[in-house]
Amino acid sequence: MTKTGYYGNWGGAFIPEVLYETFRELNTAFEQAKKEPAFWQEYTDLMSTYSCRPTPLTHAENLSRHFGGAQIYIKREDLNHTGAHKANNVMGQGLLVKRMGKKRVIAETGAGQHGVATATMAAKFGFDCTIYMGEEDVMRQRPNVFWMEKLGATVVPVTSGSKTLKDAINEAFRDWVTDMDDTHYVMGTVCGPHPFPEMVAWFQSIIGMEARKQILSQFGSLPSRVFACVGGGSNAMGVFQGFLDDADVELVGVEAGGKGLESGQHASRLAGKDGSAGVAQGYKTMFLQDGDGQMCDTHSVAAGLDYVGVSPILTDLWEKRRVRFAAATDSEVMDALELTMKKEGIIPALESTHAFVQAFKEAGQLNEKQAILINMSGRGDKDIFTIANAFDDPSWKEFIIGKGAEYAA
Amino acid sequence: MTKTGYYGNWGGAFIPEVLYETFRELNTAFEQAKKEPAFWQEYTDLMSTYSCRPTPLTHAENLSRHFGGAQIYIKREDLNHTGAHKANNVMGQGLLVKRMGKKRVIAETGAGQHGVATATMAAKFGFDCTIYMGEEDVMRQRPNVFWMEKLGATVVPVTSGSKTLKDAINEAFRDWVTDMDDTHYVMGTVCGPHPFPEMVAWFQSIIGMEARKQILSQFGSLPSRVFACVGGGSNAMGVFQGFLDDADVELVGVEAGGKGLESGQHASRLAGKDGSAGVAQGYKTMFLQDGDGQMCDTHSVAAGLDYVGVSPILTDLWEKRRVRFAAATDSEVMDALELTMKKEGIIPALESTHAFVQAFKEAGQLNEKQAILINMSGRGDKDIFTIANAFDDPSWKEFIIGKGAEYAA
Amino acid sequence: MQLEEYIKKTRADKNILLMTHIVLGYTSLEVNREVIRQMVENGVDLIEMQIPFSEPMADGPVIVKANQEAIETGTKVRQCFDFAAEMTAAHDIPFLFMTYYNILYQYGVEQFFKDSKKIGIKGFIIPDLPPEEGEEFFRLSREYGIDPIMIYAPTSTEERMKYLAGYGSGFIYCVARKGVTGKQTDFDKDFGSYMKRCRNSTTMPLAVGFGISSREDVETLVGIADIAVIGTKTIKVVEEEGIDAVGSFISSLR
Amino acid sequence: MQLEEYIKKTRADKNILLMTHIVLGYTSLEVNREVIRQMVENGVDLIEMQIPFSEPMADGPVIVKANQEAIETGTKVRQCFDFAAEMTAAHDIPFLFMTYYNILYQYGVEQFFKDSKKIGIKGFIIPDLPPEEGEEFFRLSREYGIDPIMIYAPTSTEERMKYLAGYGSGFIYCVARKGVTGKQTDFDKDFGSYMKRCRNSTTMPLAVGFGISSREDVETLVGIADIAVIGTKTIKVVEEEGIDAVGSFISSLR
Ligand SMILES: Cc1ncc(COP(=O)(O)O)c(C=O)c1O
Ligand SMILES: Cc1ncc(COP(=O)(O)O)c(C=O)c1O
Repeated sequence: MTKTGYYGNWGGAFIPEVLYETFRELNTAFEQAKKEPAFWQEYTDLMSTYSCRPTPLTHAENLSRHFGGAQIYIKREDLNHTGAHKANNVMGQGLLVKRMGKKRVIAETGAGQHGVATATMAAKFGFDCTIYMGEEDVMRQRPNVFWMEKLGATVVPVTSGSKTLKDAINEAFRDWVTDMDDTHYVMGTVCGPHPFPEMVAWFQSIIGMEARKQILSQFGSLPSRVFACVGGGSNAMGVFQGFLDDADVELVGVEAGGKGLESGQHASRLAGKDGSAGVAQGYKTMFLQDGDGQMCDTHSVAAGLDYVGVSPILTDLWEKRRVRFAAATDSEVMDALELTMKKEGIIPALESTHAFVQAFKEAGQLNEKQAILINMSGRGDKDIFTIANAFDDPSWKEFIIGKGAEYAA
Repeated sequence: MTKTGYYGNWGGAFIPEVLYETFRELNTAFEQAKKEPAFWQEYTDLMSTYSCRPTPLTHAENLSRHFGGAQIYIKREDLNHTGAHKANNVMGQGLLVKRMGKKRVIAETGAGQHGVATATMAAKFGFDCTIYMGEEDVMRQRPNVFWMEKLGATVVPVTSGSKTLKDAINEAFRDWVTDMDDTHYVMGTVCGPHPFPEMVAWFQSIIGMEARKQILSQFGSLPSRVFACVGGGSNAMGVFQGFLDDADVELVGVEAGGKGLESGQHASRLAGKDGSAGVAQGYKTMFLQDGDGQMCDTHSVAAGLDYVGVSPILTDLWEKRRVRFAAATDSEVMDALELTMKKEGIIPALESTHAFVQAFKEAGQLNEKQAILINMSGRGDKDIFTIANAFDDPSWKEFIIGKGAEYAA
Repeated sequence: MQLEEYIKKTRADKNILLMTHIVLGYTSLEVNREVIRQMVENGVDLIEMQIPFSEPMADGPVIVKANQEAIETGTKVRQCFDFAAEMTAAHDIPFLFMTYYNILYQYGVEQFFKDSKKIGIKGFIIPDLPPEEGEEFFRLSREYGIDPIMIYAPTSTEERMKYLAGYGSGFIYCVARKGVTGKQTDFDKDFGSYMKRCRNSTTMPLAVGFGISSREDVETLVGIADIAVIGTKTIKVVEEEGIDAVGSFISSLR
Repeated sequence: MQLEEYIKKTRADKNILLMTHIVLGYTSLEVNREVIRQMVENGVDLIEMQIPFSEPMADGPVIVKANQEAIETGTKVRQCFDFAAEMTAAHDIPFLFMTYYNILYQYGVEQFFKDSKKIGIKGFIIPDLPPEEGEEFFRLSREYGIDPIMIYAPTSTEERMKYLAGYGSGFIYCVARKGVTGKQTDFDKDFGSYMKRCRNSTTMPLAVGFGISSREDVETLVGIADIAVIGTKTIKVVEEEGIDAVGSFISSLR
């Protein structure tokens, strides 16, 4: 009995027997790839010609001045092809799939970013592609659905459970247990059964490697704190890995506070008191669940953070107090978004804006000789329906009413 | 009488007297900046930390194989901050504005890309910002209007004339002649009175400089042909400047063929027979006008190409046969867009797709030892309303009808 | 332990045994009670009772929906135990719990064994718990004498099957095909060689499940397997024809 | 040439002259005809007729709309010439063409001068043609004896004004303020020093336009300028009160 894929007490691979061989094969391919410097080289080459790595590090001078504390630096994952850090993971897995000789990929998606990224990768590599997406997310992220389809993917709305990300994951697994020979499941975040957390973290580590180099060269020393939003935890793990060995760099994960940690309507597994240890979706971590072990409905204005589980690697780092956790509420997020747009001309995704909220709360605690780094996991364009709605924008509404009437006619 | 700002027979500065001083000042500031290597350095530093320059050059292997001819390379201006090459020009002018000590910027916009870029720059530099946009373009590019407003800009819908780009330019000039002391007009393309064509071309030349280096290092030699769409001509001039001195590199500008060059519903000033020499909007070039000199209504599925004039620099290069011109129709554009999405996972803006159309027509004329380069001026996300509409996508329509009903309730 | 013995003994009189599956709390415990009564009356040999879980990853749409509705209508794990106690007391056949690992984990794994033992549950089927993750589980199953039912899949190699058999007891649950519960199974040539592999890898009785829904299916398994498992189909019978159809459906199978 | 002489002679009897502006074809040439008749009858001294252009960059909303509607209702440059010929024949005051350069450019610049000369047009006002771009234009204006009216702006330095004056003849059109046509002008201290600069830079008569709309405005200009230019206001009078109101409006100004 070998227990692999654990980070402290967390992780593992709680998979149905029918996938045993598939995981064995995947582990072998991944272990092999990790050993070959040429594979990482192929990966970075791809990312620098197809996406725009290294993504820049932007000094947010206006925000820094506004808060009168630390120098705020923003790592610009929004400038990736498809608009978020999700591209890193997906292109990396695409290279693995090519190695394994598989011809079809499936994925779950919440915000739709991972779905668009996977559909994009599938088009680029010539794979068939099916994306599972909770019906509720299909509704709130329709533009992404449109693009996935246009990129050649089949989008399957998932109607079971809470009809959000976790249910899409279940459904993707159901596809995989049916069709594993030719198909690879492109898990979108640092969750799920081993080797996914390790694999996704590895591909995303490119963020932190770049960020560390960049802040040393632009600011001259390491940041005091690094902030990242945490849905599954992939962008956070990506940037944190650049600074894990730097004991003086505080790492802060920001979860979805939804309508408040006391409201029961949030997705904070570690920042609040509502999370508890459990096993689901193939791995062991802190979940939002009831006393029987049934997963709860979560809530966030950001579809990509609206998830019951969290990376086992982050849970371990949290338990070991290497990563501190905080939560940002929906309304704090809207305020921080507005401020960031007006001050810096930058539109973070609603997910990413969670990291900005906490950074803004803490910037003033530091002085101007210190720096903090925010990982901007994606851009907010994709969220126009949600954002315009949240801002209650009258001319947007009028526009949509007009378009709707035009189509209904 | 000194005649400056001419390119062969084209260009000039046909400006009202009230702006004479403003242009003198602008010319001085620009000439000064051009002479200082430190200014260009400041510009490239800004572009590499705030946007993601150098933007990548992507080898489109699937499309190359599909057409069985030249190797197709795509210059990825879509990966700029705000999603198009417009950012280059705007950030450059922003630095000039800072130098001149002005506090307010105005701009015209067609597709909305230049408006978003300008609003972004204004936020970053702390300028007040007003954007003029034809009422028709406000309708077809509503998401961009929303973002401009959220970035802090005032968007003024222009109801005069054909309510499109040219009218927005007139309106911006009307603002400028009223308020020139504190205000800079950020012209969005290589048109308008001197020094705008030269200035915008200078800032955009960063595209061609990068592209030349990149294709030499990635492909090993120069491309046989370079394709770019031409609205005002800024992205085309940007990339062409990298290859102007390479006599063997054929440069191809692609205009909006709309419903066909014979239909009268297009925006082809140079590719078709409908253009004639004229003077408007402050400069001399080939315009789409009637025998009296009244400007015509133009048509294109791509708002950013829907313009009566064209860069005087390009008109000169066309007259000298250094740049060849072609036109792509709306329906050719939709086909090329679909193919590009499915084959490469890349979503070009409708404007940019015009360049793809012509490149696809010619790729097969060359062999696989040759390369062609397409300048992808922007990404297609912004066009979702237009694209979904053009594809007649039923679930998109259903979604919009639903949203509309929700808002109308 | 006790299940293997029971199966071998019962098989003396029958060419194949029937194991049925029900989702506790769907559509209610009252319905479960009546369905189980009819099953037992019509000769079912073993019953696996699924404690509903919100993330039934290995199940197909019919059972997924049943899990979900059972939870939504308020079925608690505690009630499942009480109901199971009532069933084991009322009926003289072995009952097993089928569920996902998180249900045990939240309950407290040892407590789960202890309480199951107390109410006479004979075996556990936990589809998301491979031996690699089950150290505590397998230790406790030996300690409490409850059979851990191991699952074979068509993708399992013979080597893997032998390894799995080393952890299990009672019988082996052979998943008839790739995929989730509830879809029809093709008993083709591949199925034959798969079952041969199963047989070669263990001396324990073999149960075959996933897609068994008719007398023909059950007949196909005679001589190949010891137990035919009827899952989704009984849920459909109840949904489509009502509770009272269960008895005749079961008796039609063999 | 001839305009300057006319203005100086006429000024002997009047403390200020009036120049009015109309957009040809708005709302129709018939309306123009009647408006001009009333203007002349009520003592207007010069009239600038704007040939409509689709891109009237230096005009404000009222005149922009007039240009646009004139074009939309089919007003052609050829018709403007015919109409102008009729006016110069009918009325004994100088008429000027105001338009943008593209109208001349398309017509053929020399042909435009030739035909204008033939029908007795005395001057041209081309707001988008600075001397730097007007080599051919200024050569032809000397050749054909049509006065090129130069424009001064509040942003013009005295040096620039002198330079401009070198190209013009007839009179100077002093734009009263920054901005486009049609908005009210504040005749403040800045205006005074601006007019002093204008006066210092040329011996030609000075016309002041942009925002002149009332007797008070005109009175303010007496002693400072030679001509008050009424532009947008007459269009508004016609739009709001009808054609017949033009005469009394004009006579009310002085
Ligand atoms: C822009 C963006 N940021 C963050 C997330 C959250 O995922 P993770 O925590 O894995 O980075 C998502 C998920 O969809 C996303 O789209
Ligand atoms: C993406 C994109 N490409 C091209 C254009 C056309 O402009 P230009 O010809 O100046 O590059 C526009 C104008 O808005 C644009 O948004």
